[in-house]
Amino acid sequence: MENPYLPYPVVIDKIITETEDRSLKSFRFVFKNPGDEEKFAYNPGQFAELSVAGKGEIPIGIASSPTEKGFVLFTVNKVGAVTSFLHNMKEGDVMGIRGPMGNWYPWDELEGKNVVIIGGGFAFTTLRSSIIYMLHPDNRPKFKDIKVIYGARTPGMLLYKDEIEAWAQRDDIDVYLTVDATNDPSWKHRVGFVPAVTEEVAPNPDNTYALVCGPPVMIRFTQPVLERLGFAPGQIIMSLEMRMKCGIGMCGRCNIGTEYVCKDGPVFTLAQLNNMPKEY
Amino acid sequence: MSEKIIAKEQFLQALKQLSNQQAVYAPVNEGEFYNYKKLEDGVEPDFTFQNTRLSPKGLIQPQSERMFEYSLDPGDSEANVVKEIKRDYGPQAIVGIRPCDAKAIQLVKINFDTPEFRDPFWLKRYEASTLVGLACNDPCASCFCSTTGSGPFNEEGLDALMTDLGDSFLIKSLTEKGEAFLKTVGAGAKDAQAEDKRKKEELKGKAEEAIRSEVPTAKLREQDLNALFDAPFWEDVAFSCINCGTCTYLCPTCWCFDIQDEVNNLKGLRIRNWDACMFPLFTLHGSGHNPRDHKVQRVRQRFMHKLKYYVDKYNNGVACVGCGRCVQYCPVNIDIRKVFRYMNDYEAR
Amino acid sequence: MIDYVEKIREAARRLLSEGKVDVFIGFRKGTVPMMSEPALISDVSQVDDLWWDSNCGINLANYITKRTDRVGIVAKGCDSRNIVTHIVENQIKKEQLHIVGVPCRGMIDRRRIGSSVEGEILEVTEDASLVTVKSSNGQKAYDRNEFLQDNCSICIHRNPVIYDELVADPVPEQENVDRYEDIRKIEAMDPASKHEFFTKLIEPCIRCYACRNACPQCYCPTCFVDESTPQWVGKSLDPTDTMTFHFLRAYHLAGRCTDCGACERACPVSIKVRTFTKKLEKDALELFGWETGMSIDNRPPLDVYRPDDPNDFIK
Amino acid sequence: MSDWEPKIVTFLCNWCSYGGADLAGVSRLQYPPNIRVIRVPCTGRMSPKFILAAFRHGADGVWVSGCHPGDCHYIAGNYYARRKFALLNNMIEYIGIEPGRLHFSWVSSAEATKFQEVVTKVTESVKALGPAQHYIKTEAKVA
Repeated sequence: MENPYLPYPVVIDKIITETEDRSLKSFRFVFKNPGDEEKFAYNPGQFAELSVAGKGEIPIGIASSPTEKGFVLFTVNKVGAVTSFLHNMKEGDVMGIRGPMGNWYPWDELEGKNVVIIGGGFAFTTLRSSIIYMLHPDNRPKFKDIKVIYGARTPGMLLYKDEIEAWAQRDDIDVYLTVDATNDPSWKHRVGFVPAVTEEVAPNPDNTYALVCGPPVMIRFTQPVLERLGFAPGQIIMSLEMRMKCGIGMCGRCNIGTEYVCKDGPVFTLAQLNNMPKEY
Repeated sequence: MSEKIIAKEQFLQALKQLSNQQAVYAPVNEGEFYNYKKLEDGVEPDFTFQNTRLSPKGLIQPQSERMFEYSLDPGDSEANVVKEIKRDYGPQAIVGIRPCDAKAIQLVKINFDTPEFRDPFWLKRYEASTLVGLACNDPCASCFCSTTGSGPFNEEGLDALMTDLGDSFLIKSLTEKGEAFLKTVGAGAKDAQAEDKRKKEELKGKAEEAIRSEVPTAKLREQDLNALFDAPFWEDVAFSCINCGTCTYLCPTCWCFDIQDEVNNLKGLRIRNWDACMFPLFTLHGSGHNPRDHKVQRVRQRFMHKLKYYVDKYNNGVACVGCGRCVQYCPVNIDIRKVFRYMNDYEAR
Repeated sequence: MIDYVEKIREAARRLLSEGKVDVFIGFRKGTVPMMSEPALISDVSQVDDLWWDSNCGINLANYITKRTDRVGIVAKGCDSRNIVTHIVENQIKKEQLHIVGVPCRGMIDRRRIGSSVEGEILEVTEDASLVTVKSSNGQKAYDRNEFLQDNCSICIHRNPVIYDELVADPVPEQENVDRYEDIRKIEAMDPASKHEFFTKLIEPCIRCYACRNACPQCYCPTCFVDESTPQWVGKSLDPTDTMTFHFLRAYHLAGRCTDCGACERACPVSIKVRTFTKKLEKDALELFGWETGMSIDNRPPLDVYRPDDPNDFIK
Repeated sequence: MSDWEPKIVTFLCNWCSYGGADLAGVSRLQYPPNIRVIRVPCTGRMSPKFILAAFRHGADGVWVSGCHPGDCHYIAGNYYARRKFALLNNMIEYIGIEPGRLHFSWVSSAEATKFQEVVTKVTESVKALGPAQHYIKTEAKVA
């Protein structure tokens, strides 16, 4: 019997400090045992349990794309016992990852559609995965227009800055960056909240899906904007967070009504969420 | 499969012998209450119990259970790699388990044995277990098993069922495992005669009649989930709740658990412990946000899970077997039978 | 005690209908023998739900922590002392409360009755002096004083210490009570025997925290058992962890426990958890002359000091 | 067991006893090396959790030392602490930890000699009891 609780051992290959306040770091892992990488086959939108021996496990969205081979990438916010410890680990240290877990963005359904990606703050991780995935030459023809709206509190709080700037130079993707406020004269992009920028960019809802990921306050104000623009609840796709332990629908804590966010989610359409109890 | 009659003296003797070869758990009188204990020298089974204080779920899902081990010694080439613990899931017999508790194990199995994932810890213990039931001749006043899809003589989930006929037990095997158990303890036992079987039927009829406590379940499935979720009665149900873990830890169908790491010197364990939806920490996010921050939300979760979410998700009846433990031992007398009525009979305005 | 029911209902009806309180907290008759359910009513039409008998051992002060409305509350002697403690610790304001005091003759111990009576208990009724138990083996009446909860049989504050009205004349207080006989016995043991005694005492513990949660004084937003950085105590059933929990739970009640017995009553596996708290109660009395919750004008013993406090244990 | 040496977790207040230890050091006073010092801002900062944690981690003894009554840098921290310690000291013994494992003292920053004396006394007392047996968290004793 495969033990779904047993993490794959991984080595920290690279640690990147993402934000100016150093609260977010990206960890690039390589699998210790050959063959494990194949077993860890994932889709953009899934998450995994990062497992630190002696500290515990934390569920984190996978920031790398399956089209990137040889490593997996996670961006971790420093909040509790495990993440604080993780932030002090070094390249070369050994830990574990367990997964992939949960469902993913509905890539089959998204084929032939326009995709609007709306992200805020550090919730951009699985969206990065999605963008890299869609921009891959094998995949790019499958999707029509791709628009990305991404906001953070300040320029220094944006994740994956270099990559995003590079995307902004491309003509097969439209990138709209915004910050809540800044006095940095070199900032060339927008200033304002994500919902307002969404309203301004006004993506056409026809044949379009929106992937929305961000802090609750961003979601609360972006949702009505999308609805005003004509997006139906089935076209708005979100990824939820919950406290999790097992990640496989067994330990019982992450349910919203009948659905376990770890196994039946974390990706839900707004149409699905509208039918679920408001307890998240 | 067969039915045998075995004198009690002889049966106890045979259990003792069996306990020299493998683990045997049976109800033991612990003073104020009964619990399942491993039979060994000085531990005498006592089958005159009504039911044990703790359900036998802990024999399949121990309250605390080591999952993995690891070394944190930097000198160890395998340091920080989480590893399985080699352990022997040798055969164990759970003797005297009440039909409600046996049914509960089947309800819980749905959670641990899924098409996508199988929980090896739970399943290995489950597969190593022979569940020998003891029919309830005298159900408690707070039992309501017959309206939750079980009954005092229910055979579901059991490998064998014993009936107390006074001086002897009638033991009916129901599976291969049960047959093997019967062979081991019933060497020299007689085949049950028509008279014995008649006596059992009579006891069964009496027991079923003795259960006067009942709960309505017929309308739970058709109830609108969100309407029940928003129903006004939760505030009143939850008021007295003190958010302890009594109901969940005593409940045979509560399976939730937590996973914890513990380190001693340079060796560590990953342990899983029972957890309870009554505890605020159960759902507290790292950010500080808690989707079930208030006790009314937690109380609602427990009952909705048992009587609505489970019902809707698995179409397998309610996740309550009517054992009555929570009814009797809730420190503040929150009575699930009342909540059954509230939920089943609810009419949204 | 049962004669108090109508008085309590009358008080609740009056307070609610005159708008003196927004809600009224009391007990509802239980659904199983020897149990009652704490209940909150906010409408006169619910007044007849209220109930009182000798099975109201749960401490209602537990339900007023940080309430912001005006509350009518039924209080026995111990409850009233916990209400005082709540007021002193700023968990509620005295002005918010209308306390309906209940002179208490002691709560009956359902466990003791359970283990003394043959067969399953089906119904328990009571009058001023007798408890009548109907079981599957017949019916028998007992002297209620024989079946008091341990803490009630040694209670010396049966009458509420703070109240706005009393439902009956005060009952005589018990005198010449030796409250700490059991504690002295343990104190006299050698360390190894003490260790063995306590290991055995908490052996059945399942870490459900009913003792903690039944206690009105346990209201920390995050209990030490839930703290993770650092983690003070492991969460498994390891005996040392379980002991740490009981030790720290008790210590946190130093000078705050009124020995109301709610913890012991709530324990689903019948652990005499008061064995921990009573030691602290005894020491607070002997070292600092402190009895908990006797007046809203007294600061708790660990919130004050005297220059001549015991010092001989310090080098 | 003859070469066994106790480990004694020692909490010293920043203003007095830690200074006392410092002075003992610069005065080259010899004392047993069994103490492991943790500096706390004031004995009033001591939580019983600290003391239990030390015992749980296998300390053979715990010693807490602060300013003399009346000399607290924060005016009355040690007075409050004294009440807590009185109850804690009794409670620790009550659950079966031997008298002589937990010690309290008042040592000022000028009392290097007293510091030396107390360390010696505490160490001797813990040594006489042998290694701590109870209340130590080892690998979880669970299924």
